[in-house]
Amino acid sequence: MRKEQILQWLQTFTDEIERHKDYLTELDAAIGDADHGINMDRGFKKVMSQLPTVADKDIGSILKTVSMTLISSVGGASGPLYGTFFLRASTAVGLKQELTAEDMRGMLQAGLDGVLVRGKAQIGDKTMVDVLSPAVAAFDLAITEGKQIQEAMQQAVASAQEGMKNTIPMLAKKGRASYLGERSVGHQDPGATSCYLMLKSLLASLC
Amino acid sequence: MRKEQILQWLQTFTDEIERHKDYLTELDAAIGDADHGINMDRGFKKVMSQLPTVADKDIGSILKTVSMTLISSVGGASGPLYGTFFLRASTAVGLKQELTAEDMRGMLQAGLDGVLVRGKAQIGDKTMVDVLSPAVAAFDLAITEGKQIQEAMQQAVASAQEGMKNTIPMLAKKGRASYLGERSVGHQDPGATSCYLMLKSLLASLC
Amino acid sequence: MKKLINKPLDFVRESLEGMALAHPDLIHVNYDPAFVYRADAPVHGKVAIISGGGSGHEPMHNGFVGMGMLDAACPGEVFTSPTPDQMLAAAKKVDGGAGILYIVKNYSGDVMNFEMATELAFSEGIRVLNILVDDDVAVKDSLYTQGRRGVGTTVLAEKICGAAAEQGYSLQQVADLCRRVNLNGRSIGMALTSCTVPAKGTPTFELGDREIEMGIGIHGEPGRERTNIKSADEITQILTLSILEDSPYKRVVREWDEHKQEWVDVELIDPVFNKGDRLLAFVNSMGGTPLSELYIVYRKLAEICDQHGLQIVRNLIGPYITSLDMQGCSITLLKLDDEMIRLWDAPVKTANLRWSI
Amino acid sequence: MKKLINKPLDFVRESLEGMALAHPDLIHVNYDPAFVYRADAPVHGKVAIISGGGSGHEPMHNGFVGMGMLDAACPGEVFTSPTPDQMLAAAKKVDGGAGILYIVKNYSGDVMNFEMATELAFSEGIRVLNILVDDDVAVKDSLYTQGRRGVGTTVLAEKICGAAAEQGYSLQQVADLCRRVNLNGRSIGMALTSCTVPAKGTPTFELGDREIEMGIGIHGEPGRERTNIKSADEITQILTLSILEDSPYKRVVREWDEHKQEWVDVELIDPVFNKGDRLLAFVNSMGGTPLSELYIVYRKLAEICDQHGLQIVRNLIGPYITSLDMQGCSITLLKLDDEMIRLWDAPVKTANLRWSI
Ligand SMILES: Nc1ncnc2c1ncn2[C@@H]1O[C@H](COP(=O)(O)OP(=O)(O)O)[C@@H](O)[C@H]1O
Ligand SMILES: Nc1ncnc2c1ncn2[C@@H]1O[C@H](COP(=O)(O)OP(=O)(O)O)[C@@H](O)[C@H]1O
Ligand SMILES: [Mg+2]
Ligand SMILES: [Mg+2]
Ligand SMILES: [Mg+2]
Ligand SMILES: [Mg+2]
Repeated sequence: MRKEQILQWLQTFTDEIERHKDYLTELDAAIGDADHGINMDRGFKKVMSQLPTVADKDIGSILKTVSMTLISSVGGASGPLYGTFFLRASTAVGLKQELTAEDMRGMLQAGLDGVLVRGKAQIGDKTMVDVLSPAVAAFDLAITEGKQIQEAMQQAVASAQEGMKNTIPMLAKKGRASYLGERSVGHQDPGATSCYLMLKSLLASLC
Repeated sequence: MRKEQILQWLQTFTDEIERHKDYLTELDAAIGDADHGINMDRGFKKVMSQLPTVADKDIGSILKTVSMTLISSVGGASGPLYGTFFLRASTAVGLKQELTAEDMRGMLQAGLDGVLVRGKAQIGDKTMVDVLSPAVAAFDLAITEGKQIQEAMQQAVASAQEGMKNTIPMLAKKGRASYLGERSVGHQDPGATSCYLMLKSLLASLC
Repeated sequence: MKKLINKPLDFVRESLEGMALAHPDLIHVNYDPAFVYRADAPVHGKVAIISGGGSGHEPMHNGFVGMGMLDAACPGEVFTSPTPDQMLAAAKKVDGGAGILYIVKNYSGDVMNFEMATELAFSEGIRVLNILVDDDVAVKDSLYTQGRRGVGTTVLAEKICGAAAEQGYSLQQVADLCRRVNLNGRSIGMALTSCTVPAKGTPTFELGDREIEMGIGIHGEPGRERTNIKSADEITQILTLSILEDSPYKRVVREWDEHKQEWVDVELIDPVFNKGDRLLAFVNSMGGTPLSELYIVYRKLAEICDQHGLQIVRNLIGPYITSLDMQGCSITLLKLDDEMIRLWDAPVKTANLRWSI
Repeated sequence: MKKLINKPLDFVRESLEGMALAHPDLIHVNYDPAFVYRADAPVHGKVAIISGGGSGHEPMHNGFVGMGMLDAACPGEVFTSPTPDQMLAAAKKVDGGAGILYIVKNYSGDVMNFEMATELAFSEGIRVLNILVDDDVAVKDSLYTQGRRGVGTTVLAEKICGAAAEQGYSLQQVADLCRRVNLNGRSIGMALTSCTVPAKGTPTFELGDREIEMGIGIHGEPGRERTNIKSADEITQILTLSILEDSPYKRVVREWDEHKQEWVDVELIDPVFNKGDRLLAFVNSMGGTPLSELYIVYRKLAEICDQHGLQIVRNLIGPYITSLDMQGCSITLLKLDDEMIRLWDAPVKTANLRWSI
């Protein structure tokens, strides 16, 4: 995966967030506080305004800028979580200008680990982890099986989508939605949804 | 007019107020603060609970009790106005047990004068004065023409009703309704309406 | 109607009971007739200040009873003037021998009831003076109305006169000061939503989803104009300019003359604001508007005053003279002099205004 | 949506600008990153106390910055946790050399952001401790949730710890005190109406004309139960008993260990209230409920505490931790000891809490 594709990914994700801003916020209104789309949109708009200053640097620097921008402009739960995802991802890839399949496996795994440490959520808690975790596992397996990056990512996105849908019947145990108890059942998790969009955008940038 | 009739008058008026409580309050909602029916109802219910203690006294004492009870339980604009009406009326009739036509003329005139001094309203200001003033004048004239009390009071009530209707097109210049300016036009004044009910009740008690 | 109340008819009494339970160190409550008075009343040798009016404007007036402000407050039913017997009983309770000042908001009911109370107090040998607050510039054509309504300046007058009384001003001095505060204070309010009177149970007036009422009264009396919702800056601009551009306001009020022992008509004229004046700026919530929005209003108000060469040297921001649950705000500007500033800064210890003690 | 705002996106900044203009003697405002800090910061040798959270709960926390309470407050977007860079910048600005205590309400966003800020501060050589407030008994099954939310006790902890810091307590002492206040405080709220977030423009949740939500969170998070409207006495009874009958609450929280230089899990258990306990009773408006109704709630609360042999020795009544324009209230009961009483009574001078100075 080349640096231009990384930049493309971030651009596509920003566009997707903008397109789904109201939808994400509505999902959050049902089981949270009605700001997830607004938060993500604010954060990634800011990211886009910062990127030109580092576009000629290495991928690690780019992802670090994404991370720092998200951390300082999103707030809420998704700010530190997405921020930590990109921070760990950045550390994992370091000074590279292009990523191998192995690099990408490391990057995604590191990002997921960061989210787990920061948020202490487990699979089944109805959070973004329910998307990220199966997606990273699927990518991992596909690469181990010798698949190409693009195909592996296709499988990751398929798992992500399944994971996102799976959050619907779940009872939330982390984040604001957890306060709803039984009433959280039947709604799709907003953070899981934005996370699915992130992976879908990543796939798109590979094509 | 006998003392029993005076008591009957107060009872009838109290009943009328209760029956028209919501109506009076609605009239006040349109051009005031939506409490005239509530105020009058509170005051006259209190009057009714006080009257037994003075029912065997003279008419002056009865009316004085009405006055004091209204003054201390109605508040707002109508409290001091009705209170002053009955206070002056009480002073005018003194220790009597029965009122002649002349006594009644004096009583009503004194009550009206009290309202004028207290409230400084003039005819045409869209207040209870627009009912009380023509009614007292009509009673006065009828008595001067030698009519019987009951007939004179019939004419007074007719004038009162006309006066009440006349408040509809008026522009309020006193009381809360005055703040409405042009917007007060087209609504019947609540105090004028309760005042008409008072005179109508007086007439009923004579029959 | 959804409110934290029990029976609507018990609203005022139960709220007073809660106050009495909450602040036994500051106030006591008499229930029949109803008035709230300083726990340490009467304060001997001090002029006593009493105000009152319909309930529903809390914390005014009950929340301002205490050291450095009111000696007693007489709460009426919701939006209904209290009665003369309340005012008289309060006067008797707090009279420290130096006389009583009744601070009266200019509404026909309040004026008439306080006038009766003044006559009653006089007939019982209690010295009483009577000052009207009539500061609401929303009321135009005051010659043809009851005159301007008493609103935000009342709170400021109670604080300033309360401090003066505490410092030993005579009855006449406190009354003169109160009149001066009133003449130098101007207010105007607006509503985003109607209030709902508990006993009525439905909103006093209807405002559309995109409508606001400029110049609203604190009982939901209509204002100057019903318009479409505007930005906070535009609203603040309109309100502030209504105050600043208001021409001198002339009217005749009735005051009790202690020497003549009768009511006399007094002609009063408000001075206008001039460049260089020092102001107290008071941004008030009508009850349902939160603090965050008041600061947005204050921000623009400060800018406009600055543009006009007016210097805000003191301010008060919060819900002080409310209209039940109404959403909206009012702005009061009071032109200060050194004496008023000194008295404003003086210690005050009441349930809802407290500093320097 | 009708509000006194300009563009929804400017809501937080403009409200801060208004605050800065209104209280230059008390606070200064930094805009990028956003935080409010004491005008006289840093106070050398004093532990600095910083709190923060989403905006929309005014006066908390900005209105509590000043002598005897907070050194700085970090406002996020409406109902959105502030970010670590705000918290770090605030810490740098107010650090008087004796360390920083972050008081954090237990919401996933706040917790994660303050944790990051703590790590950042540590890495820059600033001493920071971190205490969670998690007092909302409406949250059941806390093992399966984020744990109890931080609500009313936060205000009380800020006041009490602020006084302690002012009196020279060490960082560890202030942190221990804060943990103790949190363990002894319990809250629960209810909503009559939803709030409306400016950026969204429509109510966060729908409540029918006769419906209320018991156990509401300060961001409009749903509570325990949606029921029909009840009388103030019934509502107060339900809320109060939820607090009094709550069993000891056990949970594990993550605190920063200065010596180990890492996060450690700490198990905490709330004590229950017992006959004879002395309480601080805090009746809070959610923003749109006026003072008069709060006193009706307080009246019943005092009666129930009395019946249970609990002694209310201090109280606080008003809008202190709000949820924008939401109508409703919350009740917080804090079990006091002599030290807490002394610190509660100590002077405080902030925009929205002030006494004895
Ligand atoms: N502890 C956690 N671990 C992982 N994800 C979480 C956690 N808490 C919340 N989230 C995610 O964050 C999303 C909400 O983000 P957002 O609405 O932006 O923040 P907030 O809840 O502070 O308003 C949830 O839908 C969920 O996916
Ligand atoms: N100055 C006045 N003189 C005569 N009547 C008046 C005056 N002011 C008000 N009123 C009468 O009082 C009525 C309103 O009474 P009410 O609603 O009980 O008191 P409030 O206006 O204080 O709420 C008006 O309809 C009007 O008839
Ligand atoms: Mg959210
Ligand atoms: Mg009325
Ligand atoms: Mg009234
Ligand atoms: Mg949020």
